[in-house]
Amino acid sequence: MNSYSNLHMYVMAVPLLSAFALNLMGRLSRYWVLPLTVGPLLFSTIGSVLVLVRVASEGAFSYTVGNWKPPYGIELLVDPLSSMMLLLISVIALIATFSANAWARREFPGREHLFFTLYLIQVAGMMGLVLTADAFNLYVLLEITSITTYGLIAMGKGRAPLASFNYIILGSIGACFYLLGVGYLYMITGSLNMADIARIIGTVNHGPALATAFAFVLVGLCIKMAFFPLHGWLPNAYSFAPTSASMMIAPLMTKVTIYLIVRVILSVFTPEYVFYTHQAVQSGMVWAASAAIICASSLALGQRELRRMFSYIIVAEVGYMVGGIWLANGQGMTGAVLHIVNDALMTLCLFLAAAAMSSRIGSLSFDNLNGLCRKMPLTMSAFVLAGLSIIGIPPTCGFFSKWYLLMGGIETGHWEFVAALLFSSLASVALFFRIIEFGYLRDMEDKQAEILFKATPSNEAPMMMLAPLLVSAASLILVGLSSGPIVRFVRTGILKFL
Amino acid sequence: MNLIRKKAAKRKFGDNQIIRVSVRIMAPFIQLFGLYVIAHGHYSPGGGFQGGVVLGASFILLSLAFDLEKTLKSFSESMNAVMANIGVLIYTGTAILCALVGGLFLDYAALNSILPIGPIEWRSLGIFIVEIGVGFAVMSIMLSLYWDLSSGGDMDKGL
Amino acid sequence: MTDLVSGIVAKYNYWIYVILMMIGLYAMIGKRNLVKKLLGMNIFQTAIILFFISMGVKRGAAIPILDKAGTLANGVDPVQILNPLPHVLMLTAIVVSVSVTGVALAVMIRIYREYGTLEEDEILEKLDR
Amino acid sequence: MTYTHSYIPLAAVMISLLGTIPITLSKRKPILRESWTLLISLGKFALIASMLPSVLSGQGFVWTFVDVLPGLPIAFRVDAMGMLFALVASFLWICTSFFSFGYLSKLKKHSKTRYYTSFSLAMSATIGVAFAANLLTMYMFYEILSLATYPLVTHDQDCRVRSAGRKYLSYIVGTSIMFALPAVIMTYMAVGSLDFTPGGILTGKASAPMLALIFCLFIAGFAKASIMPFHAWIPAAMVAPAPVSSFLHGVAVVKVGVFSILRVILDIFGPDLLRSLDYGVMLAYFVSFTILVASLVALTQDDLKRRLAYSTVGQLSYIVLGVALLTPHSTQGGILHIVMHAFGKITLFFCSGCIYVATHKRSISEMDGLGKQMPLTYAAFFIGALSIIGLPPMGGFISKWNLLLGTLEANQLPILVILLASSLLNAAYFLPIVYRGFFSNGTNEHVNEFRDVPYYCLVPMCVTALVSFVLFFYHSVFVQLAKIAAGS
Repeated sequence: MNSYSNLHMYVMAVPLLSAFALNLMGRLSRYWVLPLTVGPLLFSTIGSVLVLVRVASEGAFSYTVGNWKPPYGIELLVDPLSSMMLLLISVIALIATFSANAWARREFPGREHLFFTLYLIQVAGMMGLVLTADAFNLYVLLEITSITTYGLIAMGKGRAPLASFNYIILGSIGACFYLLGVGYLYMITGSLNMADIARIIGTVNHGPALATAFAFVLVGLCIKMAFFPLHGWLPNAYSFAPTSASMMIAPLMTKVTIYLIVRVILSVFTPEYVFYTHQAVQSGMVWAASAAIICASSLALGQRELRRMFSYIIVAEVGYMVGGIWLANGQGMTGAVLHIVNDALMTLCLFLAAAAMSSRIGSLSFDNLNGLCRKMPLTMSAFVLAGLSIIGIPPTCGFFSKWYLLMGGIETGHWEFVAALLFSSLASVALFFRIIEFGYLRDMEDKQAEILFKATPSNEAPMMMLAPLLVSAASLILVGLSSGPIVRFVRTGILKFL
Repeated sequence: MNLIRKKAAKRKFGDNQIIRVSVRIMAPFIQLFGLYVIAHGHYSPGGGFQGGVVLGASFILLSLAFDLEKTLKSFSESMNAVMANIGVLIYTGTAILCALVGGLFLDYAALNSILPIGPIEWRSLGIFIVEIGVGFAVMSIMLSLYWDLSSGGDMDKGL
Repeated sequence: MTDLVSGIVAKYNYWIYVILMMIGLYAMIGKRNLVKKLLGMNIFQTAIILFFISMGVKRGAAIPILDKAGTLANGVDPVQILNPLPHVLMLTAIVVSVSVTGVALAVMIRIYREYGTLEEDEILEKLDR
Repeated sequence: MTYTHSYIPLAAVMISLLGTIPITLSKRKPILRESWTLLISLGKFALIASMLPSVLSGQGFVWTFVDVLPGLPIAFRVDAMGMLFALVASFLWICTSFFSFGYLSKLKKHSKTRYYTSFSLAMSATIGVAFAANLLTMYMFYEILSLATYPLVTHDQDCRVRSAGRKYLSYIVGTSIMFALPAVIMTYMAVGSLDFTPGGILTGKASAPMLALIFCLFIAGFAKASIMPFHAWIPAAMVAPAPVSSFLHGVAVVKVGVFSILRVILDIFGPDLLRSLDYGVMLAYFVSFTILVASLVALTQDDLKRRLAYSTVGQLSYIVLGVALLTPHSTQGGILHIVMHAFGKITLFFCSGCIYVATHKRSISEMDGLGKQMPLTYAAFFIGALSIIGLPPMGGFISKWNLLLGTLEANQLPILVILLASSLLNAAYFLPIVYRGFFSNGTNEHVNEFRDVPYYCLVPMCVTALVSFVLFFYHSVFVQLAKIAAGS
């Protein structure tokens, strides 16, 4: 027992503690908000780097809360996959915090501490989600993150409460389905510990009960992750959410849920059961994912507002990852897991860019974007970089995960998935270059420019929004170039299952 | 008909001497019972959550019988929020404290190194501390939920 | 036929939970009033809670709170103890459902302030305008 | 050829990439900005030229970055073919920079900083393709080039340009994502590596239908080579300013497409494999269709730049054709044609630019008698045209001679006939322009070449014309590089 072994718990607990400390101190003065959000997240980031280093050097380890031995106690599992997600969550939350701080000051003057209490609880909840190795705890943490998300979205103006309410209804259906699935699993195995469930499932007959359990868990998580036909809640929720909330929710929530489905497949139901016992389901899911990618990309083409367009891109990207997982081979799974990281970073960059633009021009409908490249060159460059990553141009990170996904599709002969991926790339070209065209090739009306840009010495967004945006844009290329080591690290975590 | 309705509207709901007096008498006992449930949670049925709900219910009863303004005078909103935060901080703090003194998270036996009263005793005591925190938090949250909803989000007038 | 009936009767608890769940699901999806949707959600969650609870029931058994002296004298009889875990889980699930309901109600208040109604049709009508 | 590790290839690629920073920063000081551009282009040429002697003596350079995919690093490797292309491209960049200074300031164009930055970026990508050591690196720079040139093509920002820009992107990026990327991945899955290896890496690694599929995808995927039916972007891209058209659509972008196809033919498939499958000859016939049709279409174009564009479409297919025939002389001729066509075509584009600067005219029918007012321009145009047609004493003759020898070697008389017919067509669409310039009476009497055209435009034009001429006599460096590249 050294001081190292509790590190991942501190990573998770410090944001949680500071959420409440912030709620207390924020009442006194709003100057507490910035240090009490950046500080703990910085700590978490550093801590999760150390956890990652430990996992890389010593391998995966499990942790028992309260020293109660599993399967009776609550177990946490820190393996390459979860430590990577831990780092991802803390980094993204940290980067987004700066911009969120600047935005919260505009959107909720005097109530920033309430906003950031929810924000930090959500971060802690997501960290718990990726660490837990207990099926029921997963449900609880899923609801903690969801409830905070509902709250954060409902803090917005106009249609936001309505969007949030729809999200509550659909999200609750999803969570209840998951809980029901866990109930069936508990009936079959009498255990809630993931490893224990997997062990017992291997010894009992695969009856319809197990299939029912899997179906419920799958549908539940698919609703939560906005897999295409079940995505109805997402576009409204993400595009009407307050800007300060969307930049953290949009990159992380769906991605964490996809991590959960990977975790559930790998550690609970076992890949043999999920992929090989019901082959029709396996290839059906790939077909569904292909349809999801194509439909969501087409829907994205029809949008006339930036954040709505991003929402549909997120839905399409969910299709990428679900398809990659159900390709049921190493390449597809690697691609899906790598895409979790990449897509989170890309979406972060997109939403930060949207926030930075919005800070100057307000509404983000396309007519408003004319001539923006000239006014805000740095913001737009970062935005273009994120777009290139979504399209999949090397050396940005989006290319590399797409590479693995395509390879997986070709290897298993799922050409429909390959075609869908390529179609989606082309659709993204159209999407982003349309905006670049607005930004570059049209000029802003003088009257509008005068109103929007007169008062400030610089046309760019404030430093608090611009700096995180540039950092996240740079990370796209950095992560892209280092995807070799990342994949090697991740594969140690997944390949033993496949 | 109209007259009766107007009269009824003028008179505040629950503005009734019998209710007020009986609630005033009952409230301390309800609160005492809530504390009892909290205190016994770690080795018999009960616990912080249940006790917290009972405690919260006593305050809700008060605000039902009187009105929100009066309740807020004796137990203000910011006080309530502070209570909630302190409650949460107590139980997460205990958990972290266990880790800080060298044990695992929530491993109360590790607290023995602070005050040596024996690991078994600390396990019992640790749960008790956590239950207190939970009780505080749940009570405050029940109360603020009620206040928030009953006032339509305005927090100044009740039912 | 008798098989079917006896099958239904023998597993009546599951039938009840399925029926409740369907009622809840119908209300959540089919009803146009937001409050009714929320009620549907609560019914849905209650159904699941019932499902878990009925799963943990054992005839003639009680909760595992042991009498110290009795246990020391006679030992523990597993037949008389039921698994408390589903109940405890449901306690947590209730907490979750209460918090979701709380948030949903708060959100609903904001919707009401914004649109002056909780009927979805009327809200959509106002949005179009 | 042996290879040693060196940072020079990296420096040669990165200098203009990093150079975008000082160019952007000095946007308020035009003179400083343009000096930076010039300095960077000179530095780039110097870096590349410094590697020439050792490449000629059979000593190449490599630089490898970490593996981004298993067994697939981002790496640079300087070999003879890459050297040849990089040398030409970086030299012509210097000329184009001068031309741009004159052209942009004379026409008072806006957003010059964006222009120079994108140009610099595009140059990095071009050299990146030239020096790429594997398909992944090449694909990466290929895509970067497509995107970096988009702002250049759409520089004028009006409605016409917008639709041309859309066409440009959808052809270039669309095909590379739809076709080239799957082909790259399939190659990688078949071989497990994508390194360019003389003699190819695919031999014995994939079934015949798979090979056919990969080959077709590659040919379709590199649409920058503008083999029909993927040629329509070049005429569309002629909305760009003249220096952009001259350099990018005479040299960099189109040659990058051709170069990529050459790499695939020579270093991925390998001549032996292609010969055994007969794909080479099939490709040769396929592109000869492009050669003929493009020349015929060029005849009908009245817009000078569009005529040049269709001429480019045809000439690019010469290069592919030469290499596809897979004989030593034809390969050598194809590779040499990269050089000769580059100098000839850039001269022609410069001429069209000068004419536009002086008269604001694009249509050939409006240029009657202009030769008397602009003798220098028309002389340069004549030299360039002769070089493209392939007549002595111009550089174009050398490559065409080798190509013709190659067709004889390969025993493909029909292709010989096609080449000769195409040369005739070339003459038919170029020489009338010169004829009309000198021997018709037009309405351009008020134009004065030396008054209306800046020297920054005239000098580069004369230099490239001169080089086209000189290459007829002194071409040993390029021939030697082509010989090493062709493996003979």
